[in-house]
Amino acid sequence: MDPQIIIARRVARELRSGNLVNLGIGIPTLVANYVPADLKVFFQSENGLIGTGPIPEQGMAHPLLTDAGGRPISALPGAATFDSAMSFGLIRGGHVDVTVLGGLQVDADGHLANWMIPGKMVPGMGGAMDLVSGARRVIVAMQHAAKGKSKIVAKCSLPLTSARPVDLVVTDLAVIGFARGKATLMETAPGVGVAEVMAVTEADLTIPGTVPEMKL
Amino acid sequence: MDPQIIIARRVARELRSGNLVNLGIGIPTLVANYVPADLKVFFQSENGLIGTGPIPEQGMAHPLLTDAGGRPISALPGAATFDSAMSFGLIRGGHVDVTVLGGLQVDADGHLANWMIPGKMVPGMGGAMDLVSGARRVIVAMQHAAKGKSKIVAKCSLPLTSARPVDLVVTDLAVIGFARGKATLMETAPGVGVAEVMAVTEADLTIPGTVPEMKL
Amino acid sequence: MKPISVEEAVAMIPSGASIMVGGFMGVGTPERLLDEVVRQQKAGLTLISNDAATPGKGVGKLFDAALVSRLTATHIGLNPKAQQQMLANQIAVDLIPQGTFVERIRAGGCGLGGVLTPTGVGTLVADGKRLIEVHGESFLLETALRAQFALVHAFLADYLGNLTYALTARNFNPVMAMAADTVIVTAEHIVPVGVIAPDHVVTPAPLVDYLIANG
Amino acid sequence: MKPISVEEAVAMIPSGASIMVGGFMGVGTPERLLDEVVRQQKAGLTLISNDAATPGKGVGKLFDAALVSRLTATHIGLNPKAQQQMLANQIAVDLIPQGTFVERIRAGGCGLGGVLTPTGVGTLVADGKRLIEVHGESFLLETALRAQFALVHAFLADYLGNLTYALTARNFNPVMAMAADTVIVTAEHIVPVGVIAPDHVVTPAPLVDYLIANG
Repeated sequence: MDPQIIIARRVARELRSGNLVNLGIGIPTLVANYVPADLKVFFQSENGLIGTGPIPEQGMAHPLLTDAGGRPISALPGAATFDSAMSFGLIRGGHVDVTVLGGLQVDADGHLANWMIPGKMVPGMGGAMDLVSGARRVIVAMQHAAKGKSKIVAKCSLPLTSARPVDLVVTDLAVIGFARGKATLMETAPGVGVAEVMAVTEADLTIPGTVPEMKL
Repeated sequence: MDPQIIIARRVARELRSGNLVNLGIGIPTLVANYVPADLKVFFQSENGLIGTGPIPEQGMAHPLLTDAGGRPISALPGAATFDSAMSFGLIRGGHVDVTVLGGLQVDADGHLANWMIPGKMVPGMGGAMDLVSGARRVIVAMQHAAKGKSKIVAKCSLPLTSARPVDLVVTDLAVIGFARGKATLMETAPGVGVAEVMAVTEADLTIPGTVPEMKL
Repeated sequence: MKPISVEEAVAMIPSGASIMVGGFMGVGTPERLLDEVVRQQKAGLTLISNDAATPGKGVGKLFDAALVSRLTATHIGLNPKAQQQMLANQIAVDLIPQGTFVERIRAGGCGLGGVLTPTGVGTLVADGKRLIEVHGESFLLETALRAQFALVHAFLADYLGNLTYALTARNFNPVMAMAADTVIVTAEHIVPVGVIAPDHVVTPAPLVDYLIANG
Repeated sequence: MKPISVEEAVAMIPSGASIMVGGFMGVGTPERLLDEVVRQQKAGLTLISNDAATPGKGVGKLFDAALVSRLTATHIGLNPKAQQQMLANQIAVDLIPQGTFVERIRAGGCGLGGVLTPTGVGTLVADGKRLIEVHGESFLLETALRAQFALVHAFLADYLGNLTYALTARNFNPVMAMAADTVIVTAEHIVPVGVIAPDHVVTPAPLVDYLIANG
């Protein structure tokens, strides 16, 4: 299975009926494709919409209905639109149950860095800092390693997105939680062993007695 | 002429086309009756309405359309309703051009006391403190004296409504401004002499060379 | 959002709870919920409400039944019973400016620690509060306000819980619907999904925990 | 509100002015006003805008024409020209979190000195800012943001200046319409008074100084 699809499918299993969910760009966006049809999840687009729907049919797109990247989307029946003050009131105020974000690094304490690489990539943090500070649950969806280097690090070398630790990291190899504040291997991807995960992880991982395989 | 009508008519002359105006309860409410029909003034009711209209015809009142005292009102074409955060955003943010409020005391420095009499009247300040802090222009509309005592005092003995001085006081006897921060007699009511005003005013008044009579 | 009977909804509120109640002089107040609070005699309440309405109307019913032990409000001058109970020290009352009241609740609902307001600087309201200077101007630090329950009255609610409000009955309802652990709503009309256009929704469905069902 | 031509409206804006421009990635941006700003070559602008859009679209046009000298935004990663101009120090850029951005503008429009936000505590964003503790929790003090001009795009405007917005084109427009000395609006449709129901008005007429007339 494609690594991105493993991640998206596993993250989708974290969502519950009635949840208000905000998906970041990249892999997180894919999560919406794997939510079971009977699960009533509200997706928020932080540019001012709850109830985002799929990409419109040919010829149906409206220029004033877009996602946070400016791309046409649709809205489901029961959608609500609002201004940016409300949108971030929802985010900062703890009304977003789950946010799924991409990551550059997550460290052993659960700190996330995902918004800049000094001297290289300085796009601005957009809504990421508010999402990590305010959402009830923060899930990072990212590849376990990039260019052979672990993205689960001992200590973030890149600027942090928030002082608040994330709740869960889902990669193509593993699910990592932060029970008692320390990175803990919760699950491994299908066909991936604990030793294999440890070998490609820079951070020290707490390994429980049993580490089940991801259900997808 | 009834003293209250003198005050209301004189205050009405302070309003300009396009002004957003908030009228307090009591004498200020009467001001709306004396605005010329060709003057397009927006009246705000701080419970969430711009475009307040007259008391509805018999049988036309709606229980969800009221003034800040809970009494039925109507709305003019082009009215707008909003929540209390917006209503006080308008007030505090300087978007209200003129507020007209009642007063218990105004002192020589223009400070207003109008919300409590310690040990006697403790209703709460409602919107008064925000209105005096935030409106562009604050006009106090009140009787010059109550029970034989001047309400234009040297120094307020009652708790202040705001540290910000008011702009104009209109009474049944006089119009008092605060040019250079000091109470100044701007106009006298029809048939009232400067000496008469000074005799019933506790505060020291600056008296300009000419003091015209109020136009009503 | 879960549809619920008014009896079940109020049964969730313990005596001594903190409740925010929407409405301005009883306009836009969830009367059915308050009637049931009185019937179930939920006492010792901490009430956060703009005013005390009038006896027999809106939150005035809670004072009629002497169920309030603490009150944060902006104006209670039109309810003599609330005044009496305050002057007899039966209720601890915190009277604050209306713009401050709504911003504190909004801050509570939007995850802000507080706001800086010019309102009240140099008055009794400033007593015991931090004064903070920004660009040479002084502001009071007013902190966020939340409650365990928000009792909200809407005009339309759809089956998902999206809400609209009517005319001056909107007032404090939308901000309170964000600032409590549990949000319980009454609506004048319950309508199918899609009846409320997305641009007209004021309180999005995920904010509503319980909607009082008809009948 | 005064109806005005787009040429006259932009002629009021001096070079070097501070302008807030509504829109999110060019959606809900007053394109006609920006085209005219470019035509009249208003340079050295201080721009307050969520993002830099993309070249050729929305505020992206201002970067195409190199008219911006200072920028406060939340994300400019999708406009390579804005990135280049920032890295070449042609523009002084202040990148701030989006929730902080909108609250600072809201504070500016609502007469608040600032707000306390948890966002950015313990990150680079906290550098040089006051940290304020409330009930044992730390917040950043983020101060109010205003501009000389707000350029706002609405969906409907009535003859008085009441505004509604459509779908995700609302975004920053309503808060910006409160936070500038002069508010200039373009609308997709200008309609008679009464076409917009009072409950649907998002920006009340008295906030609008100028509406760009059709034709």
